[in-house]
Amino acid sequence: SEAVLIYDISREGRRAYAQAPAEAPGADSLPRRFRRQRQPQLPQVSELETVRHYTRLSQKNFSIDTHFYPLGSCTMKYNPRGANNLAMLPQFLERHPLAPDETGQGFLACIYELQQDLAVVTGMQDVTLSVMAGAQGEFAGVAMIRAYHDARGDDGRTEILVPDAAHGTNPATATMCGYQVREIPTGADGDVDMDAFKAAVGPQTAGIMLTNPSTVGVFERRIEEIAATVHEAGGLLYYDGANLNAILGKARPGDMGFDVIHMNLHKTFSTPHGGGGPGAGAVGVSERLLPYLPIPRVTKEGEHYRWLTESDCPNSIGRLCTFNGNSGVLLRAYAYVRMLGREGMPRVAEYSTLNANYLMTRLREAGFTVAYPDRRASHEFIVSLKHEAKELGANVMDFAKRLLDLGYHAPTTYFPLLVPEALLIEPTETESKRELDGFVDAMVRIREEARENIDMVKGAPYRLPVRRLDDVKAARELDLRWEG
Amino acid sequence: SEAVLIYDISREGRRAYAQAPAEAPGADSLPRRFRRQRQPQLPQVSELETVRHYTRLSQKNFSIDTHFYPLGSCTMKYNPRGANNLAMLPQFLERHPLAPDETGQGFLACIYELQQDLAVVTGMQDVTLSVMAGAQGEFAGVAMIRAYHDARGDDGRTEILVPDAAHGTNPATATMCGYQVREIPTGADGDVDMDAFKAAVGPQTAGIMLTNPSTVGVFERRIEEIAATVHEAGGLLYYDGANLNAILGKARPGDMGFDVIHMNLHKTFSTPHGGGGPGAGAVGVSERLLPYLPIPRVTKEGEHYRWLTESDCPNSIGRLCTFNGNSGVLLRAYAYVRMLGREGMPRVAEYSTLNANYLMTRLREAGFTVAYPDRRASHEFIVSLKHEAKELGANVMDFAKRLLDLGYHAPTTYFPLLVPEALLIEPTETESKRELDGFVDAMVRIREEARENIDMVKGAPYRLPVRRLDDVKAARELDLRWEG
Amino acid sequence: MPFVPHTEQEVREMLDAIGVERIEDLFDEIPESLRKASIDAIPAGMNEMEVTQLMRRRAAQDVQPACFVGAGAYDHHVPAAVWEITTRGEFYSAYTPYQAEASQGTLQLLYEFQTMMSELTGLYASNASLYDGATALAEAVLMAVRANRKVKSKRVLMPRSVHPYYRRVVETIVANQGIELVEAPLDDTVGRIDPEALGRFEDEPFAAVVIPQPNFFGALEEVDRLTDWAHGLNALVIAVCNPVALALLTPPGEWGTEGADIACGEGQPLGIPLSSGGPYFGYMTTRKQHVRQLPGRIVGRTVDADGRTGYTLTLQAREQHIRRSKATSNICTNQGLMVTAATVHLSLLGAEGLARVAAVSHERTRELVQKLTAIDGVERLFDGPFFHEVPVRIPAPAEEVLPMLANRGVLGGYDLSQEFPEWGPALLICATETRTSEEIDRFAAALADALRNTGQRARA
Amino acid sequence: MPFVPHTEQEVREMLDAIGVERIEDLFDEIPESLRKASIDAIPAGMNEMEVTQLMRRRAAQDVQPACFVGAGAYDHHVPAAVWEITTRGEFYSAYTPYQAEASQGTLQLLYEFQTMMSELTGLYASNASLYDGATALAEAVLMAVRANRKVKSKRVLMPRSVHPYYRRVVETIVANQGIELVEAPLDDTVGRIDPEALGRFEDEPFAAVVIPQPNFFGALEEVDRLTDWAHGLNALVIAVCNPVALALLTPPGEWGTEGADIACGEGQPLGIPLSSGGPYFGYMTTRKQHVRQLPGRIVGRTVDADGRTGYTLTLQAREQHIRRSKATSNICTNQGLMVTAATVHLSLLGAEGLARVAAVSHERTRELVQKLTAIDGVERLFDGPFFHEVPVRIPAPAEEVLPMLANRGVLGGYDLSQEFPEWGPALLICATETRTSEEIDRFAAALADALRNTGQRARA
Repeated sequence: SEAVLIYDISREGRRAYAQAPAEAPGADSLPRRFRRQRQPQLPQVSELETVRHYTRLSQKNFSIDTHFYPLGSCTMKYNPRGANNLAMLPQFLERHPLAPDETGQGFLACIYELQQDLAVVTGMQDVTLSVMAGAQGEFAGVAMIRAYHDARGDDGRTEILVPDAAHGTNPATATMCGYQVREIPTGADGDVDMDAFKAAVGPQTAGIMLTNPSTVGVFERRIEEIAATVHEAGGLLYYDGANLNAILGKARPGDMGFDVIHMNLHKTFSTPHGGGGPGAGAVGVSERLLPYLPIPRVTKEGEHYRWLTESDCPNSIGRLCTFNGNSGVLLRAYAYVRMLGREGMPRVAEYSTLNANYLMTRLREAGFTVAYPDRRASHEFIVSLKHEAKELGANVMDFAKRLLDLGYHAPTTYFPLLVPEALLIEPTETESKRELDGFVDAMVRIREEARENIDMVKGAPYRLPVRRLDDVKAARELDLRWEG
Repeated sequence: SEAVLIYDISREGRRAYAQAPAEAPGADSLPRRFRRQRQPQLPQVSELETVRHYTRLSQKNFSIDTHFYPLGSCTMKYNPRGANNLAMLPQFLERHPLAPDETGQGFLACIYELQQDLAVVTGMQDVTLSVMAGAQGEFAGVAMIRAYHDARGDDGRTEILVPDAAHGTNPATATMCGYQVREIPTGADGDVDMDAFKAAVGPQTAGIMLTNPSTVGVFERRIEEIAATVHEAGGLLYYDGANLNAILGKARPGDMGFDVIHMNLHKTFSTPHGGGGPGAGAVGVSERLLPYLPIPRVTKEGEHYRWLTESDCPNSIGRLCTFNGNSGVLLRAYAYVRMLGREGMPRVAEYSTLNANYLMTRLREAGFTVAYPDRRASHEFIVSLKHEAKELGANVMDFAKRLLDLGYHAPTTYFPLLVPEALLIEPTETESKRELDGFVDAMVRIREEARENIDMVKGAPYRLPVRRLDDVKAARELDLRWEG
Repeated sequence: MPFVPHTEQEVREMLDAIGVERIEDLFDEIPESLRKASIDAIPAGMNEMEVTQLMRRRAAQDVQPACFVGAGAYDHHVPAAVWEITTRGEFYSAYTPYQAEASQGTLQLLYEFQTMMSELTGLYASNASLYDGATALAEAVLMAVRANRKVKSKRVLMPRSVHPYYRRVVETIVANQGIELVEAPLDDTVGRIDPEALGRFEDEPFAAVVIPQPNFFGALEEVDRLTDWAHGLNALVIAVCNPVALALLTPPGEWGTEGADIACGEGQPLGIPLSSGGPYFGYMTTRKQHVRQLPGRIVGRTVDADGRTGYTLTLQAREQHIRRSKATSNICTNQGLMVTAATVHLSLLGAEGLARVAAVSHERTRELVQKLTAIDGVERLFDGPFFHEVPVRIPAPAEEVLPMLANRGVLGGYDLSQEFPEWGPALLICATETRTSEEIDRFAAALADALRNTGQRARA
Repeated sequence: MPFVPHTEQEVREMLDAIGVERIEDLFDEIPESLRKASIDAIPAGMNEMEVTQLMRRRAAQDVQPACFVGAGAYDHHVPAAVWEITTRGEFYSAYTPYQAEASQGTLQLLYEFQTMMSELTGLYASNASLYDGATALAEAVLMAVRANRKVKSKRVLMPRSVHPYYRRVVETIVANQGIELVEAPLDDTVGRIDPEALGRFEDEPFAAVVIPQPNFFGALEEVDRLTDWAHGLNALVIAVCNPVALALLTPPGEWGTEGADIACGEGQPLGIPLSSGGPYFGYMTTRKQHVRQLPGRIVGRTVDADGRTGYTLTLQAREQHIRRSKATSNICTNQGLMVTAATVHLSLLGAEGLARVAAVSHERTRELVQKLTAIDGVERLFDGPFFHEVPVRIPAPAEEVLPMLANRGVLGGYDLSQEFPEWGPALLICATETRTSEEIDRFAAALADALRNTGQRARA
């Protein structure tokens, strides 16, 4: 009875009467051949039942508001409640996307200023916010690189370079844009293997996609040399902003030589992850990619704000969303940026980096293996549990599940792939030393438990709504919907 | 570590920086002798820590939004989320209580209409909403009865009659108004013992306080005779609206002969109980008590709404709140009343009564002892666990605590006092048959468990954040605040 | 049927189980003569969408000028997190924590609240709230009369510097209990109690002396002297304080040699929206020795069957559901949700944040006073230190000036002449940290214009 | 330091533990040449109160006329409970449910959502959302090209009755993958695809045919004939549907003899505020046989180690974090929070409620059309059945008329001549259940006046 579905509560003929029109016109003016013969099976429940069901369900989630959530590469930091409130002001919520610019100058002013501030903090020429997620930002970036080469008639460039440690979205995106992916290995020190990189660059190189700091949690020290090499070969540089939090206000992708960048506003700019989204994947460009920016974006003419669309931007790669992007997310990011201000931005980088290095030090001193012990951590770092897996039989998944029992969301597991038994740990700047110390204690305790009773650890979790789930069964015996 | 206090998280020097002014003026213009020498110990925590702490704390509560909560006499029904939203519209929240009436006509219109509708549904002449809780409503009512007698120079009336089953607030209120309390026994059928009642009425009777349906869950059938008797003796009748839900729109206290009534808007009109309040104790009166109504209340003059205050109502018993009553609660009640409308009101009575009678029937058939088996239940009824206590050793408290384990809030326990091992059960109209059936199953299961393992039942609860708490220690070794 | 979940089939099954034909049969014990409730005058029901349209239209009618009125309710910033947490269903839709094990969220929060109020007031024991500031004072008066074992008087000294509405509410509530409220006069030059002038009250005993800080006029009373004077007469001292001011001011528990005995007041400034006057909450704290006289709910820390820490309502023997006609008070429902908000609010601000709010409010009020008194004919009514409220004399009737200010988007203060006509036209003005310099300038400009206009009209 | 909790002492302790002097030292691997980020152009930080004042001022600038624009985003009533639940921290601040055991709330909700979308569309398998309607269609096109095993073509028939912005987004996304979008023409008398006119497309194979229902103009397509025609060519059928309309209309899974193969569209009408265009969510469902080609997250039901029911992300092998350059799509983040809202919304409405919303919207639009076409020179552009949107021809340029309507508080429709200049001045108008008869009358009166004025100007 723990996992009652809303459909289990449903009873034929029940309704939340306050929530639908009292009238039930027959819609007889719609010819019968267009009308469905059987009503869809939607839940038939009262308002109280709905509220109770979903309130209870919500309590089965871990979240930032309830737990430390050091999910590497995801920047799970505090989502200010003020930003939520302000984005949900009735005037903002009720504005139709096609309402004339004149009726939404207040909204447009916020969007415009956010574009400006993001351009400044990344060192880019301009920014568009009408990109709905990081992966879309990547797509826009690579599509612009392609448009740039195409416009110059430079059509022999068929390859995009991607480090082997990159997020899976990078190669997937390059493929979507019609490019071949060429993987560049990571060196032992965590930086790109420069020999392999240089060997890979050539006239066939359209560009390179990099995250800096990289997914292994270190800053790519020879980024300027990389940029020069790629540019020299006629290629362009794409910056995956997944880790922008680590350098926000301290170093700028534009200064490093990147031509295009996407930012995950739901990471660095603290809009909520919402159980999987929505995000917003702002895209910034250098001068040379400016003509290709996706539309729409906001411009200011005198004191008037307006959307730039197709006719203003004839060379744009086009439109990536039905309307204007995830405005509600953007307003949250705007509120956050205003609260941070220029002083607050570098502090994001400073304290997220401090937290990561402190946590890395504590875990190393507690006997855990850090993947790149000679490097500074960026805002995240990797612990490899290969020893624990080999000697105690407790692998990354076991630690992850047992951490849940102890009140901590697990870090990212088994990523990046090149480090065995990797835990990618990102504490973010909004967590206190107390939480970090508690996390170290939990890791140490689990190792201790594994020594004493490995079966107990492998059986975790015990204190959650369910025990370990059978993923294989889920994929083999597909059950994707309730069927009564 | 389960019950971490916000003070345990606190660290010297920590702050939620976005929440206070950046400036910290010295306030040197305040002479030193007025200034405190040591800052108070308030928590020093971040915004995330605050949100996380109180979000987690909230999850330790049972509530309507999470559990069936059949707390007799408290009318724990669904609190419409729409009412909450609408009462929190910025214009309503930001209005200063002393802002001129001209700037708040929209707000005042809502309050006025609510006064009107409550007067209609109770059959009273007029209603004031500036009374902040049921107990205050009682106070206002008895104070008006006193003012009425005083105004007539009828000063020999020293007694208020109160049934022995009445809420404790009734006698406490009569005392606060300077009256002697005379208890009237309840007859075996649950009605007032008419002989005792008639013997008690006399020239010393200022009035009688009644709840109808009464606290034993039955309708006082001879209410008209009671009213006639009291009126004949020169006394007045006070209606405690705690159980108004049971007859809403079906029968009116005004028609029964009552002179004054208070309504608990947080019960009958579905404003939230909020962990103990705020409530609102609207007071309605018949013609003869009209001059004595507490101030302020809203009147309509032409198309203009305004507050009636001291100068308009020279005979008023006066002011019971600093400003105008619990406006935010009133707006919630207003939204609810508008959604119910005239058709919806009697349905409240009908379905809350249906639920109570069904649940009473099911429990009786399941072998539990109902206190007044020959009577209709009103919207609530009493189960006596005297057999279970005697034969199985499982008393009301044991059932209550074990119910919590099974996911049901306990009914009201040990009240009314005149029924041994009483459980006062009020399901309300917003609960479904499914919840009622589940509750019956839980009661039956607990009795079964008690037969099999009484110690287990007496040890309940087991699944809550704490096990049974030591109330005696709490009262003996008073620990009312954290002391570091 | 809004909010009624029953399907027709369920109703049928339930009626069958009960053994009646129709729902109406369940009401057959109500005399026929009474089953005729005529409620046609109530409008027909609306769905949520329609009510939303209606109430939004109503809300849109109401204008929001820049608020320079205080007089007992203050326009402070409330962090968004406060009400997002407070309206979570688990807080919003729970009731009084009678079943402690199922209410540890509310109970622990109340224990934390009690600690915070204890710290702010410097007194050990706090209750879990009362209705509002005025009723809290009324309860404090009743409590003091009960608690004072040295003086069996029913007289209480109530200065004129206490909020006039508070005085009136106290009068309403204690009137029938034989308690006499004796008015203490004001020093008209400083707008506060003159300790020197109290000598004439020393002949008859008082159960208690009420001391506001800051007082209704925003002025700071000589609380140390007053407290010692009252204690010299064996009266208990009831402090009435703005809790935000207490971030800066000496807590009542430290007033004079021994400290006040009871502190109470309006909790609204701690995260509660103005909301046309409520719901707010009253707070009350006292010394440990008087805790059993404290009205309202009180939470205590204890242990469970496994020895684990937990929280529960305690000292319930004082309450009316047990003591009935001998109860400490008839108070039952309190303002739990408001206290939830205040607790979250105080956690977010902390002592430093609250002190800044207080100090900035004080500074803004100084700026306001300076800019208004630069206008010809506008001057402070009293000298002496103030917190964030000040009465100013204006050279035209307030009831003429205030609407002119309202037309310029300014709620220009409380019209003091309503309650204190003896001082002529005067406004009690207030600025909190939420008022900007631009708004203060707007107020000053609007006031100057209004006075010019009324002056011209007077001359014409 | 907003949102940074560190105390000075903690920073000291942490630096000591790390073994560096200053925080700056932690950045010593960044080349000196790059450590000079110049961000002075960003304004100084503000506290929450100041940002609140700023954004409220901004919001207050924006006017809210009565909205008669649809064109892909619809002004339906959203029950208050929807967003009160959705913004609960446990939903709002969680991430993608990678740790299934700690995410059963989100996962079960998604499973329920998948069931609801499956029911609405009549197709078995739903994903857990895509970004919005247009990108959902783009993903559907990519999916169809992958999934069609009978036809190895990369051509897709895309009618002109599909939302022009959708068509453009699809073009942007599929352009680099060699997919050709072939435009199918409209029947200009009825504003929908003419099944008769499709014969000329039968020579070359299509991987898929896109069929909107209702289409961009609110008209109902002959979906049964079109589906059967497409299947006759071995093309897959992609349905693009307004999910509210599906409460009344034949679900794609039942179109023609075999039903559509993929359904997708914009989820906004299911409880998502207009919000200037987002965040919304795209939905997509398909037959069971194509589920492994479905992009995005999918939740499956399974059991835990004790055999208890639980929910988990499944078929992750399709996704880019495993498949990398061979992934089904690069989609990663989806619109989880919007789906949370939609799921709560659909629970509150149920099939009957949703059907009423659809039917009342249809009725209101009929009323609107009737009142507007009563005006001289205003007439429907097309005959034929419509859902809740209709193009009307007006006798004056829309860009002149619309601002005049806006001045009267009416957002008077979408200016069709922007995308379809061939039809002359025309407005695509829409009414949902939230538009009142009073507003419709206001629109009609304002339009009549506007046309009179432009007419006079034209004559002058």
